[in-house]
Amino acid sequence: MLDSDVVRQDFPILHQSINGKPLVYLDSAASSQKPLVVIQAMDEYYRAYHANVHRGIYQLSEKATEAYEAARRKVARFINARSWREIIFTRNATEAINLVAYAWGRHNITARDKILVTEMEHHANLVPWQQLAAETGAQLAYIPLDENFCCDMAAYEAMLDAHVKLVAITQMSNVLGTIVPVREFVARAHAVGALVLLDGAQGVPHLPTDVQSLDVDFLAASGHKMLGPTGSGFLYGKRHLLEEMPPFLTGGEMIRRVTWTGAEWNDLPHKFEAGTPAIAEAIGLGVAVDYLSRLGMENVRQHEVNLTRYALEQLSQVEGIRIYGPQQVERRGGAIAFNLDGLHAHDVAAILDREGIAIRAGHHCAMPLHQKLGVVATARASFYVYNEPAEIDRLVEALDMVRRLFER
Amino acid sequence: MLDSDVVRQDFPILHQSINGKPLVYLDSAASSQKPLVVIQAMDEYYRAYHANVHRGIYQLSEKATEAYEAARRKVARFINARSWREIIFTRNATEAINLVAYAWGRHNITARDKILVTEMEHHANLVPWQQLAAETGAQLAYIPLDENFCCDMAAYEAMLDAHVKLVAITQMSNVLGTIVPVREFVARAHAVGALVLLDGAQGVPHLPTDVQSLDVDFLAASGHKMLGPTGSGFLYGKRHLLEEMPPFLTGGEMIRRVTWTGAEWNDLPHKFEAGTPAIAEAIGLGVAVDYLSRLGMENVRQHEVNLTRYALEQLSQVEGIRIYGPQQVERRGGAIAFNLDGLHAHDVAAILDREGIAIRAGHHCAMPLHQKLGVVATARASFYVYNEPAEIDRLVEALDMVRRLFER
Amino acid sequence: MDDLYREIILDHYRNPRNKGTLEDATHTFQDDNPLCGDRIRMDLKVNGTGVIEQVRFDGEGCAISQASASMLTEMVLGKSLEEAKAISKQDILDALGIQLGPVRIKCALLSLKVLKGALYGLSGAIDEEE
Amino acid sequence: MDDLYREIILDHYRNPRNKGTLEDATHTFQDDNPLCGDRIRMDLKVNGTGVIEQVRFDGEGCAISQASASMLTEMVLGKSLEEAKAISKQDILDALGIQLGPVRIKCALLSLKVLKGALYGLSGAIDEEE
Ligand SMILES: Cc1ncc(COP(=O)(O)O)c(C=O)c1O
Ligand SMILES: Cc1ncc(COP(=O)(O)O)c(C=O)c1O
Repeated sequence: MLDSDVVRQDFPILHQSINGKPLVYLDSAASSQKPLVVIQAMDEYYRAYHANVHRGIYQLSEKATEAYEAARRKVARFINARSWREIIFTRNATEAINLVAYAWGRHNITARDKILVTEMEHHANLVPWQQLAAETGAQLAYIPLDENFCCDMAAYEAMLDAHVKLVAITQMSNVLGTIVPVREFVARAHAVGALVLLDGAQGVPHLPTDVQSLDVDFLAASGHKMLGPTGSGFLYGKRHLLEEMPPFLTGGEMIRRVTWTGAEWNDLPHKFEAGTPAIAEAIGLGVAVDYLSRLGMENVRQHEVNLTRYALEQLSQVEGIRIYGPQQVERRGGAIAFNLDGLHAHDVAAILDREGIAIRAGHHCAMPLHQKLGVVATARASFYVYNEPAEIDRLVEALDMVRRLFER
Repeated sequence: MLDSDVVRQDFPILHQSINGKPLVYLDSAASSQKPLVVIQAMDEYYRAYHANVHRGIYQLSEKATEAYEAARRKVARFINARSWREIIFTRNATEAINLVAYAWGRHNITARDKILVTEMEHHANLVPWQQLAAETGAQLAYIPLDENFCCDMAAYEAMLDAHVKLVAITQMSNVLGTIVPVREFVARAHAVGALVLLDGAQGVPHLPTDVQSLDVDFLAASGHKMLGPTGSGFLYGKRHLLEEMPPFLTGGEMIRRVTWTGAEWNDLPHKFEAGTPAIAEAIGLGVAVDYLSRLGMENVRQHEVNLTRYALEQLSQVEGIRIYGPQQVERRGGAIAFNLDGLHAHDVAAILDREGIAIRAGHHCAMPLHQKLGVVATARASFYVYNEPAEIDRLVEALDMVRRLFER
Repeated sequence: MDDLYREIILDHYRNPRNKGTLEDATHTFQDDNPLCGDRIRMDLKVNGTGVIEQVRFDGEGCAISQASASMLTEMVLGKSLEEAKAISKQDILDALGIQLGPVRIKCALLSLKVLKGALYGLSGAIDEEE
Repeated sequence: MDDLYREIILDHYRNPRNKGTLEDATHTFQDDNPLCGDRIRMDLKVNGTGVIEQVRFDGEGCAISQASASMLTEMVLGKSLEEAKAISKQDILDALGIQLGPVRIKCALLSLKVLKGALYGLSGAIDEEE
């Protein structure tokens, strides 16, 4: 079991007060905080061995290269990729998805094809496909949600045919918390010859994720949502797919040879990493992955199941609250969207901030989903390894106060 | 004047020994080292106020947003952009150039058009244009170098006609050190209606750079080569050009509104910054820019002129050395490529490393240029604010030793 | 907390002044802030001497956006067109009397943006600060 | 420094063994490392009993790449095809007897890659370590 009291010691940022009240950070779905080991690894890098990687014939550069590539292997092991060559470092999950939309999509999607996404996608896993569809004439279709905020699998099955070339789905909704049955999605997509891109921005930080057992073709994730630094994220792709794809960004590092008239590409994964990489960021992400592995992703998940169960129980006591998302903790993660009857989420978040409680309010980059929910904004509390039940109590108390303030 | 003794105190990495010898870091053209203030600013960010930016209604997020956007304004001022809206943060210079190649190039270049680059471009400012030319059928032509390793301006003029749509040139060669007469390039390009993209990866860190007086249309730069963190770089673009361009990467942050069928884009510069940005990196870059401004870019340049003059004098004494690049320090920066007669640059670099001296050896991501020079590789020493004449003495001594070793 | 949701703001939010629409508006404009879903419409009736005789706002959104719209209608009523055009961001922020972060400031200023849109008859009349 | 450029390496570099080409090679292959510009060609003459009777290398590049090629020719001469195929990366690194960083290791192993290419008659026969 994960002991959040112990874990909290590792996160310097949590030990501060906001308006004289201890900070309660409930916005990890937007970006997680970083343990000291991650911060220190980057600090150490800059103080002791920063240099550009891969081509240096001196010790700083060799050490930097080793650390950078070791981080890639850690990430590969973390999601059980077959090879480190299947991991491409990106700035964030958004860039990872765009890489696929450009380097795979622009070369494989035609006007006859269909792309499926769910109704609860984050803009990062929606707008790139809208753009691809608009450019190629392909059709983008939405797999609907059922009344329990889960994907309607019968509808999905009915939408699948030989024209479907890509199914791009989130592993876990950043609004509803809904966990998607990825294996089922993949089996059915593969049966009609479609590829599956999994948006793991929310899933990878919170759920044990094994790309071989899930059998997804692409997986995008955000390093900064899984205890890693800003500017870090990655794309996993099955090797044969990545091999077949042309490069995306071009320039240094990603070439084998350049002549006056053209270029040959470097081996994977370098083919997709043009220019000086985000070295400190990759190293930091590697340390974050070590940290999560040490906690154990099963423990991380269990901790969040416990918190989410408690939160759902407690929040449902708040007068006039409406919670969006599945009630069963097995089917959901620890991002809980809600509204207080008659109040705008912004007002709720602003008053909570005065109480030292950081939650997010808005459309959470999922405007179509909010349209479906019939609201312009929701408030969202989200949990991670460092959160504890007492913080949920503080949230609930503060929400009661919000109610009282506006009812006065 | 810049006192490198004082400056060196600010760079923790320099105070170490390699193989028992004090480190001499002469590879700043690949990536510069970072002053303590930059390292600490990022550390402080993660320890005290990390949160996702722009949409947060709580204090950590507001503080992070303010710091992130303040960094953008610092960068805008550093290069004298008209507005902070003209600065787009990227991972590196390569991404900045690719952004233009995709979002401007794919929509403005046709088979009838010509793109001009110089013979000394880094792959980052070459391969994206080769790819664009290959995709569109446009012609890519090379502005030749003269015998003094400078651009042949008469040849350039002869190449200009109404079909030229883009002139993509480096501000300073990362191999030859050659400084390009940007204003002249721009005036002539604009006269035929062509835009100019300036690759400032080497220029911006080392030369006072004023985009308004240079009148370039786009400027790409690497944060990590100008005392900033890895994962940082930026694109400057004239506002009306950026306004007209469609977005490049799509997803969260860069939209104003998303519906089931499409999206409206956010204002500049956010339109071009999809997903969670590299926040700590931008903040670090802002501090780096402050640091450089405090030193004064005129002083930085003068310091490097002095070092380069001394280095050219001293190096030319080394037996069997061949230096590639202009002899006049006014026409060049502090990246000095050379070879020792009969020796491979790799061997030179490897032996120097044993002496604690870090230089680079290879094609420096400029293979066509090396083909032109008639060599497969060069050794390169490059200077920055923390280098001093005594280090050049160490380099020269070590080169003499290399000679002796191989002549034995 | 009361420094953020001062009684006057809550009062304008709970009891908005001049809420509704005008059938015979001479100037009208609407805009929204998609980030938050705040929406404001302003209808003005300007008489022959250039004085704002009637004003109504309609909309939905957070307390800050709705309260500031309500306050703004009180500020412009009886003013000349020129006087109304001169209302600045700072005037609104002063009326609200609170410190706002970068996100909330957009909520606070949406009504002014809409007012200016109505007065100038076009959108984007006031640009974001540079 | 002598641990990197041991006398034996410098000797092979200054006085390469079996340098040149074979007119009547039965196996030949060439490859380069564009990162450094190292280039190696290997010509082998294998007799009827499958023994490597003659070997020549040609090329240019850094001392490590050329010395390792020279050493490799000595290692394979007189060996059977099977024995030659069994030569491992570690064998080369042991022969060089030095510690190499990630960039230089490619220089050191280029000749082995070329040898394997010649023996198997195809490129990419030995893959990069995963
Ligand atoms: C489900 C989901 N997908 C994608 C993203 C985008 O992640 P990033 O901002 O790191 O690109 C997010 C996070 O905002 C998310 O929650
Ligand atoms: C002239 C020039 N252009 C572009 C680049 C690419 O910069 P980055 O690796 O930061 O993308 C470099 C540096 O390697 C350079 O020297």
